[in-house]
Order: sequence, then C-alpha cells, then structure tokens
Amino acid sequence: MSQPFRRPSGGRIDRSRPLAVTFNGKQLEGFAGDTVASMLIASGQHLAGRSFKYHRPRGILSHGSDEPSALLSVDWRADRGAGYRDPNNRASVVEARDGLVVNTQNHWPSLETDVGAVNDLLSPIFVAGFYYKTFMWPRKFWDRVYEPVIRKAAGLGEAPEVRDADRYSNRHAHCDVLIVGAGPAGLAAALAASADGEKRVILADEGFEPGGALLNDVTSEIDGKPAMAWVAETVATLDARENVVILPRTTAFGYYNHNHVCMVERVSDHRADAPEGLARERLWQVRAGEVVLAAGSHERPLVFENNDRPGIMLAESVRAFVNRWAVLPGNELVVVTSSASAYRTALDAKAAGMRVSIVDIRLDADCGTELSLARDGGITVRTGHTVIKALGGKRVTGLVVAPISANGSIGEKTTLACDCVAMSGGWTPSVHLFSQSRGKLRFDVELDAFVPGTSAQAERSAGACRGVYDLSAVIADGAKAGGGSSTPQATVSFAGFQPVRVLPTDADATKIKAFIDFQNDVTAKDIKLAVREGFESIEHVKRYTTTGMATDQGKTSNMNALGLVAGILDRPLPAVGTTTFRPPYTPVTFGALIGPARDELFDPVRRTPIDPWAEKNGAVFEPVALWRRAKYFPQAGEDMHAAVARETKAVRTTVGIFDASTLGKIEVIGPDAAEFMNRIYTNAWLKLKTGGCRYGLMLREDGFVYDDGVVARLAEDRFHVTTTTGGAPRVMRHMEDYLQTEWPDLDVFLTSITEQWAVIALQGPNARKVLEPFVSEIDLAEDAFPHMTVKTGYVCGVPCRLFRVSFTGELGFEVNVPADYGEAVWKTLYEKGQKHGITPYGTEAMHVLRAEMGFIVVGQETDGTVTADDLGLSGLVSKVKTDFVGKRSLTRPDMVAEGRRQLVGLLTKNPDEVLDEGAQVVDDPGQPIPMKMIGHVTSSYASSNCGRSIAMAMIDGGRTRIGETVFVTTPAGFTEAVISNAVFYDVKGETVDA
Amino acid sequence: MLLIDCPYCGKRPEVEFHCGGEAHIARPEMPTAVEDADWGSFLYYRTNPKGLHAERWLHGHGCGRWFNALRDTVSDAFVATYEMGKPRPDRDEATASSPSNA
Amino acid sequence: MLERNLARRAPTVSPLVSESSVTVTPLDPQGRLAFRIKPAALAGRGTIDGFDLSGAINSRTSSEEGATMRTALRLGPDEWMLITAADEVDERCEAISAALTGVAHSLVDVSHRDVSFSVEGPGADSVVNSGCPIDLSMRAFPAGSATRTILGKAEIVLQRRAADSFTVTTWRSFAPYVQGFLVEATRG
Amino acid sequence: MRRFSLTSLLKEAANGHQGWERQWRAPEPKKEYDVIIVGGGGHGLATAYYLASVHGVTNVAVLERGWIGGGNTGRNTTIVRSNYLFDESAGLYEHAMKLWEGLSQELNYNVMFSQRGVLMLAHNHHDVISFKRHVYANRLNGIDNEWLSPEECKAYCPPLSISPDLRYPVLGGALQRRGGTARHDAVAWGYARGADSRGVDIIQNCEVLGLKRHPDGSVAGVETSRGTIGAKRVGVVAAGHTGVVMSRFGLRMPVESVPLQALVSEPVKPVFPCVVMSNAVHAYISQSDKGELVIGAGTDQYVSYSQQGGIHIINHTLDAICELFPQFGRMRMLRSWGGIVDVTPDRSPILGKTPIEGLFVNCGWGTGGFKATPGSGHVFAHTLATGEPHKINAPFSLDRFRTGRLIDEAAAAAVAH
Repeated sequence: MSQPFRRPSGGRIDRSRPLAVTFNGKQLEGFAGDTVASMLIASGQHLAGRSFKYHRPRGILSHGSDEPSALLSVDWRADRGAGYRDPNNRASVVEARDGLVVNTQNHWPSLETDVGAVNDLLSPIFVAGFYYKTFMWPRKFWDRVYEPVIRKAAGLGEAPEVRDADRYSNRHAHCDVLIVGAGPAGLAAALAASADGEKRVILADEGFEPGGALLNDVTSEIDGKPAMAWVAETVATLDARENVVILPRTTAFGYYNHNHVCMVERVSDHRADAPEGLARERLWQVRAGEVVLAAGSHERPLVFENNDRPGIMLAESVRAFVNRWAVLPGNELVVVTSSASAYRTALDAKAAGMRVSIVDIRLDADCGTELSLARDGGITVRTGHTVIKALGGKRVTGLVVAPISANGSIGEKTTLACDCVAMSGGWTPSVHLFSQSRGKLRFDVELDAFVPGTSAQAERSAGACRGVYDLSAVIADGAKAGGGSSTPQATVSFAGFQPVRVLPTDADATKIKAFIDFQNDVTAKDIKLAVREGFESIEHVKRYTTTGMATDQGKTSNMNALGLVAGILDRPLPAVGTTTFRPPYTPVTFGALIGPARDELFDPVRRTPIDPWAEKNGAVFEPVALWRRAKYFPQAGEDMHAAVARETKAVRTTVGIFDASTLGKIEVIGPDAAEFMNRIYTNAWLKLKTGGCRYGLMLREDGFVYDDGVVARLAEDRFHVTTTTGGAPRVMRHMEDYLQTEWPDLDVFLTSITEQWAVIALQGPNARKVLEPFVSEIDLAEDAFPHMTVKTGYVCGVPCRLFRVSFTGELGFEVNVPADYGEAVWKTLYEKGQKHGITPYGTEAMHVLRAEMGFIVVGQETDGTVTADDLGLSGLVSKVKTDFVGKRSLTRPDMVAEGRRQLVGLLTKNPDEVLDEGAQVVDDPGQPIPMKMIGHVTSSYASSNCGRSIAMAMIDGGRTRIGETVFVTTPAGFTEAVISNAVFYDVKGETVDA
Repeated sequence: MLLIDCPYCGKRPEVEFHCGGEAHIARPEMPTAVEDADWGSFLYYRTNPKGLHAERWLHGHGCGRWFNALRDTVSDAFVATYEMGKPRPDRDEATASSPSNA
Repeated sequence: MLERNLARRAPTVSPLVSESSVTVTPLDPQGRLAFRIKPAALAGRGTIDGFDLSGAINSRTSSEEGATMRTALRLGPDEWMLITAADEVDERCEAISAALTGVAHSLVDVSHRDVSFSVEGPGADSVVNSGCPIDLSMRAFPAGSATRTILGKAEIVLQRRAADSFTVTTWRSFAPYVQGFLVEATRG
Repeated sequence: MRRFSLTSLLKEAANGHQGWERQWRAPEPKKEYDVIIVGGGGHGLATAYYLASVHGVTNVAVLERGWIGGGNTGRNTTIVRSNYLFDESAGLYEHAMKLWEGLSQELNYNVMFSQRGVLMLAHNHHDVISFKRHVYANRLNGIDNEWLSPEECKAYCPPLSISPDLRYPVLGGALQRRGGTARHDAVAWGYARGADSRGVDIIQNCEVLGLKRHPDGSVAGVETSRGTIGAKRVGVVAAGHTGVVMSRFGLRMPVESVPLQALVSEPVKPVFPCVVMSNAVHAYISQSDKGELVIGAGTDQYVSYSQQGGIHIINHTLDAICELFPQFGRMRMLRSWGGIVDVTPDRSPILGKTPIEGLFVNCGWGTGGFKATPGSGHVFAHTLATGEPHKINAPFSLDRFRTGRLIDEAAAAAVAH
C-alpha cells in the first residue's frame, strides 16, 4: 500500500530509510521512525481490530502504550522460522521495521467481515454480568455447552503454539537516582541529578526517542529555542556524562519494596539487522537510592454514542500522528473537547492541511486564550456543544452535535461530516508507579485527578504525573525533583479542562453504546447497571463490569468510570475509591521475567564426581533434590526390574559399588562439639569414642523425625556428620540456628563438606577383597576395623576417610576421597574389582537392599508426622538426657496416644505381586465407602534376594498386629497381605558384624 | 525484593536471606518442665502483628549469621536490625512509616 | 599395588565460548581452607601462618609468605576462606593448627569442594550482575572485596581483583551451572 | 429477591435493564444481632447464608472492613478440588465439593463452577508415592482422583511438555476430574445476595475494633467503627487479618500472615483446558473464561500485611511455567497482585471455639481457602448456630496445637493447596 496520508515533509521519520511491513498479507510502506500505527494511518487504514465482546470494528485510539483497541498479532522474525510470533501487540508501540508480519485479531472470517459482530446485535442481552444470571440450567450444560462457547468467543489473540525461540537477559543494577520518563520533567531531573558527576543516574523511557510529549510538539519553545532542540541539547549533555545511563525503549513496569524498580528494555525487536542470539528483551532490576517519577499523563476519551468508531482518536494522538509521524489521520477533522490542550491539535492539524472544526463542551467564558487563537486562525468553534453520536461503521463518517442550553436541554442537532475525530476529556496523571510504591494518592478537585500524596519510599514525582502541565513549570518541577533548580522560559501551554463524564444527550441512555472501556466493551450503561444492582465500590464495579481490566489496564478508562459512578451515587469522587495500581504498568513477556532461567539454566543440575563414569556406562538417572543420581545401570536388553534384580543380587553374593556422594556432610568442630551433637540428636554422643560411628536421629522441635545419618567421631572435638541427600541444606540451617541463637555459648563450628568428598560405597561379601589392595595405613581386618568405625588413611594413594558402615546389611565400606579423585578411585576399584564380581548399582537397588533389612529412608517412611517410636526406633531416643531438640514434644497427648501408625512389613499373599507405594490398607475391603483406612504402604519392591515382593508400611498399632491379614489397594481393587516385621532378609555369610 | 541491612554486611538483597519467623521467643530453659499448653504456645503461637514485628533472619548466602530485625509489616520498612542476643530496640511505630528505607 | 598419582578431575565444565569482550575461564585447583574462629579467640592475632586476618568483613587480603601467595577472604565475623597453593594445604593446616593450639577454632580442607572461574574484561561487572543482585560499583564493591552471595540459583563467593576482573567460586556440582550462566550472560 | 433466569434476562433486555434490583441492601447496623460475623469474604458470607438458610438464624450481620469479597476471595487463583489425603481434610473439602456442584442453582447465581479437572503433576519418585497415596486414600473416601501416565497427562492437557529432557520430567499425574475453577467474585456476591434476601445485614466499611464481654467473660458484642453492636455469638472469619482482630480481642493465635502472589496473562483464545498444579516446581495454572492464563505463585517468607511481595517469587513461578509450557515464553504478564494469607503450623484451618465463650473462629486457610468456601461456611454456620462444632470441623480445633494432633497435609505431601 502506498502512503496517501503521508505529509510531503516533516515529522521525526527518516525518509531516506523506507521500509515495509506485511499487514494482513498486504504490504504497508513507511519509514524508519514509524510505528505500525503511523504506517496504518499513512496508508489510510484505520480499521485495526475487533473488540472483545461485541466484535465491533475498532481503530487506533492512541499513539502510546495506553492503546486499548489496535491490537495485533506480530511475527517478529518470520524469516527465521517459528517461535517468534505473539498476540496482543499494541500497534502504537510496535516500531516499524522491515520483516515484520502483523495481523489483526479476534475476527472470522476476516477483519472486514466478522461473523462475531452478531454479538453487537445481541448486546441488549450481553450486558455487564449477564452470565451470572443465566446459563444455570440444565446444570450439566455449563461445563459442556455454555462455557466452551463463552471461552471461544473471548480471548483476543491466539497464544503462541511453539516454544519461544528468543533469548532474554537479566541485569541487576544500582544507582543513586533512577528517573522514569524522559519527557521534559525527566530530562530536567536527570540534568540536575547528574550535575555533580558523582551520583549514578539511570534515565529510562518507554519510547524509542527521548522527549516525551515534546516529540509531538512543533510550536513550543524553551528559552527561545524549539522544544526539541532543547531536548537534543539536554540529551547530548547527559550522554556526555559518565555517571548517566540513558535507557530508551525501557518501561519501568513495577515499583517494589525498598526502591526495587523493575524495567524491561526492548533490545532487538526493533532491529531488522539484529544478529541471531541477541537478547530480545532485558529485565533491569534496579535498586535505586532515590526514584524520580516523571511518567507523564494520559488523555481521557469522551463518552458518547459510538465513540469507538475507527477514526475517532485521542486529540493528543492526532497531534502526534500529524507532527511526529507526518501522517494525516483523515482529511476532515472534528475536534471534540472539554480540554484546552486539544486546541493545539486543531491548530496543528489545520496547519498540516486538514479541514478542522472544534466542538467544545465548555462555554466561551470557561475557555482560555486557546479559543480566540483558534477562531482567529479560521477554525469554527462550537462552544457549549455536545456530541449526540458518531456516524459510520468501519470508519467514522460524521458527528451529530447539538448545543446545550443553560437548563441542560439539548438544542437543534447538526451533522458534521468528518473522517476523523480528535477527542479530549482532559488529563489523568500517570500515578501507576507511585501507587505501586504504596504512596498515598490524594484527589485534587482542581485537577479532577488523583495525584501523588504522601510518599512511602524515597521517591518524588515530577511534571504531568503529578498534575503539573505547563511546560515551564514541568521543567522546573523536574529540575527540583532531580535536586537542582531551573527557571526556563517556555511557551505557555494550553492547560485546564472541564471534567465531563458522559456527554449530555437526549437519546435513550438504555439503548445506546457509549464506551468507557474500549477493549472490554464496557459502556456507560453497564456501569449504571452495576451501580443499580448495588455494586458501589469502584472495585466492585470493576469486577462486575470488567472495566479497567483489559490489557491497557484502564489507562484511558479508569477516571471516566470512577467519575460516572461518583456522579450516579452523588458522592465525591474519592469516596467511591480509586483502584490500587498493581504491576506491571504495561504487559511484560514471561520471557523477560524469566531471563536466562530456561533449559540448562532453569535449575542447576548437581552432578557427582562419579557422574561422568555413570553416564558413560549407561546409567539411567533420576532427580533427587537438585542432584541427578544414577538409578540403575541396565545392561543390554534389561529393563529396570531386571537390572535391579541383578544389582541387588550382586551385593548379596559378591560386591556392589555405589556412588553415595550426594549424602550431605557436615564437619562439626570445637571443644563443645560432642555436647552440641548431644543436644541436636536424640541419642547419646558424649561417650562415642574417637574412631567410632553412630547412627543419629534428628527431630524437629515438634518431635517429628527430621533427618538421619551416620556420624563419625574423627577426634575428641571433631565429628563427620552425614545427612540425607535432600536434607543437607536444611539440616545445616537447623544446626546453625540452634548454635547461634539458642546455644551461642557453645564453641562449635559447622562446615559443609558435602562436596569435598566423593563417597564410594563398597557393599557385599567381597568388599574387603576389592578394597584391600588399594588401602594403605589402614588395617582392614575385622578386629582392627569393626563395623561402625572410621579410619583415615589412603586409598589408591589418595587421602581417605574410610567408614566401615553398611546400608545393606552386608559387609560394607564407604570410601570418602577428595572429590577430584572420586572418579579415578572409582574406576580403579571398579576395574580391579572385576575379578570379585563387582557390580555398580544405583539408587533403586540401594532402596531395595535397605528395605530388605528394614532400614528406613527419611522422606519415604516418614512424612513429617512420624515419630521415632512410630518407626520402632525408640531405642535411639535417649531416656537419660534431660533435653534435646524435640524431646519435650514427645510427651504431648497425641504423641503417646494408643493406635499411632507404626512401621511394619507387609507380605503379599501372592509373592510375585508388588504393592503400589502409597497404597492404602484396610481391614475389610467389603465395608461401605468411606472406608476406614488403617495404614499405607511406604516402600515396596520386588526382592530377588528374598525371592518375593516385600513392602514396608505404616499401620495403626501395627507392631501389635504382626501376622494379621489386611487388604491393600491396587489399581484394580484390593489384594491380601500379611503384616510382618519390617526385616525381610536373613543375611548369610560375612555380614556387617562378621 | 526487600533490602536488608545485615548487621555484619550492610544492605543486601532479600534473596541472600532466610526468614526465621518471630524473634525473642526463648526456648524454655528446661522444656520438660513446661505444661503442654505452654509448650504448644512456644511451638506454634505467634504475635503476627500488623505493625512492628521483631523477626529472625539468616544471612545464609552471605556471612552466615543469624540476626534480628524490627520491621513494619504494613510498609515492610525495616526500622532496625541487630545482633542475636541484643534486646529489641525501643522504637515506636511512627518511625517505621518514614520513607527512609531506600 | 598402590595406584599413586591418580589424575584429579575437576567437574565437567565444557568449553563454552562466546564472542564477548568478557571471558569466563575456569581456574586451576587451589588450596582452600574454611577457617572459623570467634574474633575474641583471635586475641589480637593479626596474622596466622602468614594469612592476614585483619581485613574487614567481605574483604580480601593477600600477602606473600616465602614464595607463596596467601589470600584470606573474610566472609563473616568469624569466618575466613584461606587460599593457598594446591600442594601446600597440609603444611598450612599443620602450621595454623600449631599456631592455635588450645584455641577453639575450626579448620577444614575444602579444596575439592569449590571451583573458581575468572570473569574478566570490560563489562565483567555487568556479566556478574546478570545474576548477582548486589551493588558491584567500585564504590560499593571495590577491588579487594570478597563476599558470599548469589548468582542466579547458585551460591557463589565473589571476589573482585580489579575493576574488570572477578573471581567466582562455587561448589563443584554447581560449577557447570555457574559457568553456563556466566557465559550466557556474556552474550548480553 | 428477583430470580435470575434467561427469561428475566430477556425481559430486562427489552426494558434496558432498568428493572434489576440491588443484589444486597446497604443497611444501617441494628443494635443487636444473634450472630455477628466479622469478615465479609466468601467464607463469612457463606456462613451467614447457611445460618439463614439451614438453621433459620436470620438476625445476623456480616461486618466487612472494606468491600465484600475484597480480600482473598477476590485474589486467589480459583482452584477447586477435594483430593486431600487425611480423612479430616478430605471430609471437609469433599463436603465443600458437593456443595459446589449445586451452588449456582442453590444460590440462583451462576458462579461458573467449571469442573474441567485438576491435574497435579509428579516430577520425582517422592511425588509419585505421595500422589498415589492420595489417589488410593481418596478412592476409599469416595473422592474421585486417578493416576495418569505422562502420556495420559499430555492427552488431558495438550500444551504440557512431557519431554524426558525436562529438568524435572513429568512422571505422571493425579487427576481429579471433578476439580476445576469457579468465578471467585460471583461466589461472594451470590452468597451475599442469598443471605441478604433471607434477612442478613451485610454492612460494608465497618471495621471491628474490639470485643464487648459480659461480666462472666462471655461475648456481648463488638465495638466497631460504626459504634457498638450487640451479639450473642461472634464468629471471626477474617483470613489474613484474623491475627489483628483476635489481638484486639486479647487472643494470640497459631497463625502468621504472609503475602501470596498471583498473576494473569493477557487474554488469548482457549489454549489451556484444565487446571495444572506442579508442586515440585511451584506452578499452578489454568485459563479463565476471559482467556487469561491464571497463575499462582508462592508465598513470600515473611509476615506482611502489604498485599505486595517480591518479584523474584513471580520470576521463579514463571520459570517453572515456561519449563513445562515452553510456548508461553512470549505470553505477557498483564496483572499481578498479592493477598494476605493466614498460615497455620500444619497448613490446615482452624474452625471452632476459642477460649472466650461465644467467640468462634474460622481461619488458617493459608493458600487454599477458596475451594473450601461452601463447606467452610456450612459447618461454621452449624458451629455458630449450635455452639458446637459439626463433626466435619471438630478435628480442626485450636486444641490440636496443644495435643500435637496436627492435620499436616503439607508435611504429608509437600503439597501446596
């Protein structure tokens, strides 16, 4: 499409750099500096989308981020394949560049002919909240019929179908002064704040060019220079200062606690030449000493019948398109206003060659100098007039206007033919970020707006975002907020407006659609209905009508809605309340919020020193906390069941080798170390001899089992504590907590050594034979090195802490070597152990082996509601110690109650049947539902060593019921099992103590 | 994300810290001498105030120290941080609302 | 049949490269000792076995003792990371223990626990700040600073050697993540 | 009360909707009520409704500090399910589920209860055991909940990635088909309208400042920002503000109030057919009828009444969402917000008597209160009407924190609600 509406010259576009964008399959032409919105207007295309509920044709309302209507699906990199398309982009902020493929949304079969528009005809039914009143019968129809239809009709654009192909980056930054907004106030603030060369200043603006409202301004002067010349000079000055960072295309979207401001920078979407791999967006997480908010203001639409027709735009936006982008949004313009500022639009549009007239709600007497200026400039101004309605369908074709008499009655109607309407109902300061910072808003009657009141954080607002509109005052205000001062002489701005909620009309208000919220199709009558039904708080009105809840978050609609509600209730506006603003200011991609935390960087994968060997040898892994652990080592043709059967058999008959490196390890050192252990664990530690090991059980203060592990006493004042894999961090924190806060008098220090040591478990009758050749300075003989002892020496010439421990019931050693040697020692033991039948085994076999012995796994047999006694471990709970963590709780009534669940074994009647872990246990499977459950299965395995399945279970009063038959749930029903002791394997040959 | 003034390290971001709940709940000297109800109180009952709250923080991803803080639970502004074992500072609620927490 | 001279093997850190001006380089093994002592127990000792313990919390002090660099990172009021040559750990342990006979302290060899990377080049601070939320301006974190902190979802110890030169240390199982994170960050 | 129906809607459509009446009145407080309910959220309004409709107790006032439904009722992710592990919880939440299933009709207010299914994903061995334990326990309690293979999960929720390369691969899931979502605001409004029409006074902008007691210590009424109001019984249903109200009454509670955040995306056409919860990575997601992806994030770690949390909580949640649903990376967060949730040590609610005669409390719902709204109101109404707990809420007493008889769903399953 050519650009019939492009002005021959002017604008802040680069005519030497033409470009093209694909719009609904057609070529749109434009220049560098354009947005998709300005290109659409240049081509004369105003119809840009269909509304949410009624599928009404919609055009472009605004030139900025408050655009509610012109929402497009954009494929940003169609040339690079899939994964670059996303919906709901505002045409007004999509920077034009070659290669963009954009499409309109929410219509079928086409933008021009949309079947959904039938909803517009049904709109008398589809009023606010209609769905609460119907669709209730028949009951089943809600899920199956009504809701699917409603869901399909709603929803605007199509979600992306394939994974996001872009990357995003993240940056934490600190500064002394963060300035949000690079309009006149923000620039002046930055100039002042950075003047000393010391303060670190960040100046961020959501647009791609600094200047704010001055970008639309071709008439104002500052100190005798054109306003944009002042902007250019100021930017150049700031650029030259090393302590200033200017971030264009950067939207401050969230103002969080303690001056933590989050901003998203659009890094590459605007660049046709962006190299592949360049981040799309960057999340800036700024911690600022002070924040200056110079976020500007939003213009209010006027509310009249059919005010949503394409071609009806905000007045300042018309001005922006004419001046900044040098495009004419039509030939015949009517400016409808209650605000002086719109006269600037009229004058500039006329100067640009549009035919212009003005309809002003205000009377002559209420107008300022703008009125005579317009009239002197040859513009017809109808003051004291209202708009009855707009004409036209897919484009406005005229306005019906009429004078309002002194008594409020509507006079004779005139139809003004036009193809563009510029409307202004005044201005609303952008207090979003201020409100997010939890500053208290104050209603200013003069300004008819909420403005920043008391600050909650180190923050100041400057310029239009606090209701300062005159250019000189704005600059002065900005400079002051930046810690300096400035008294510029600037052109006096047309300021002031008459608040007007809904334009007076003589039409039947119940029949017309005058839109408050354009995107969500909320009309004035919807708001009135809500109030009629008792929804009086603005939050109720919002939720009942959905006004202000669209993707623009009510930037253009909130004040009109509030004012209307206040008017109906005849209450002062603040009494109706203002909505609390929540992040984000404008929608932010999930990608930017995630940053690099995707794929490999989603969560760290912790690997042990032996992991590379396991991977090379075909291990199947499983995630355990952040670790990945080898689950089993299948050989050709083996499934897990077969592999585990082989691995467990090997441990019982020859020897298995297992990577236990993930176990948490803490070195506890100090003269009071034994006393500390005594207080943290349930059992006694003072008398444990150096070189001895003991199984330790740890409770929370509430008496429930928290963690367990083997602890070795390496010296009088030194313990090597092990924890569960998942429990390591919390056990460390738990210990450190008691040490620092309850017992600061103890001289004890904790150091995490989980990763200092690789741990290789050798378990099985041949364990000693495998190990012996490689050990020096340790006597492995049974007498010299009995079960549950520890020695230091060398294995394969590497320093070693050698534990004689067993989690399998077999003769066992755990070889702790410095982690960098772990793989080499493992390989050596594995290779030289071949002749002894060494077999690597994984976590699954480990679980089976320990279950065969009835050893618990914290987190599997326990669930945070289980006591030591429940586990049959009361022998580990000292009766002698006067105190330890959790002791007091053990005598609480419910902890000593009869019938608590106790750990037992379960043997299925059919020895081949393996119970489901998590299965429930009942006495009588024939009882009616709800059934009385008496327990559940915690662990269950096929045990090749036992020649049958085995299971551990927690059963009510289980230890008194050994031998009884119970019924256990299966996917299909129930199966029979007998309660047994939780020890299943009778160890033969040289065992742990042999 | 809060900015927390660690008594040892100065102001650091919240993600380095772990909150340990209400402070100054002393573990009884001899827990076994405490009644069930009082023990239940010790374990579970909390002040949960809307206003100044004395609470424990661990600078786990920092200096590794536990310390106490006084924070306004309405504004989330910290009024004071202080070492373990020191008494709760005598501050009134008004202090908390001043925008000095940057 | 003792196998001596087994090869040490640091965690797998693949050769990730980026075209950035900032380089992320795995450092050779070093000797590292986690040293804990209550300040009162130090009883005025400014140095022990040549390690300068007088630095403020979150600072790094280096001194030359004989031919060897000895670096002490003060990570907390009673916590130091002592860094020495990889092959001198045992000697240093013995010397420090000897110097503190009868004084409550804790000294643990964590040489194999930790892995370090050098992050160097113009903009190195921004690369670290991509995942580390603390203020890395020269004013807040000058050369000679060292602290435990966060990088993305991993804990690190961060040292600044010069304006554009950092050492990032992490537990070995987090090393591939930390390296990946830093290299990703160098892409901007 | 004017009945809502398609007929009345059509009739009003012809009439410009001029004939609709207020859904609830705005009465001045009376001098005295039989029962005062402190807190006009879903639970409080439901309590009032059932007091009137089930127990015939209509001289009831609901006192709300702000606007009804403005607390956690209007701030949650609207998930409804009843597949809890322990008998006590299962009883309570299934009681609620049964009421949900007829709620729109009961209230003559479409609360859009949509039984699209709640799928809880298992990502590790621990999850698998835990969810199977739930599935079996639920079956024996008569609550639907079934175990799905990864492929079945994918079939039920097509956007889900079940790639084995995921950091935490999907090993299966527990699906409660009767679970789903409801329109949260409508629940508050529907109960308010129903209660109001039966004579209950709903009094907004009325803050409770203190408790008035008889010389024997029993409840005589409440002091409010709109004067003293007498009452024979008082039920506190103040969610995150329970601690504040109870401290005004001189009572300390085993609850702490923490921020809980949630967010929605921009609206898109239907893409997500059910509710998915992934406790291992802390992600909860569904799609509203309006088209927004509704995503629940985690709680912050500290006590706060600010209704605001840190962005790192949101970031972590979205990490997980995009790990499971990588196509959502280009979706945009439209709105985020925080609620104040009152959390008990065992993550189960407290519903029953207090040490003060005539004062009752319903609190501690933590992050999972919405789904219980009808059941909670129903049994609490019983408690307020009779002075004694219903058998369903009897186990949820304050006394359990003395005896140690906790109902620790969180510990049992590492499941957020």
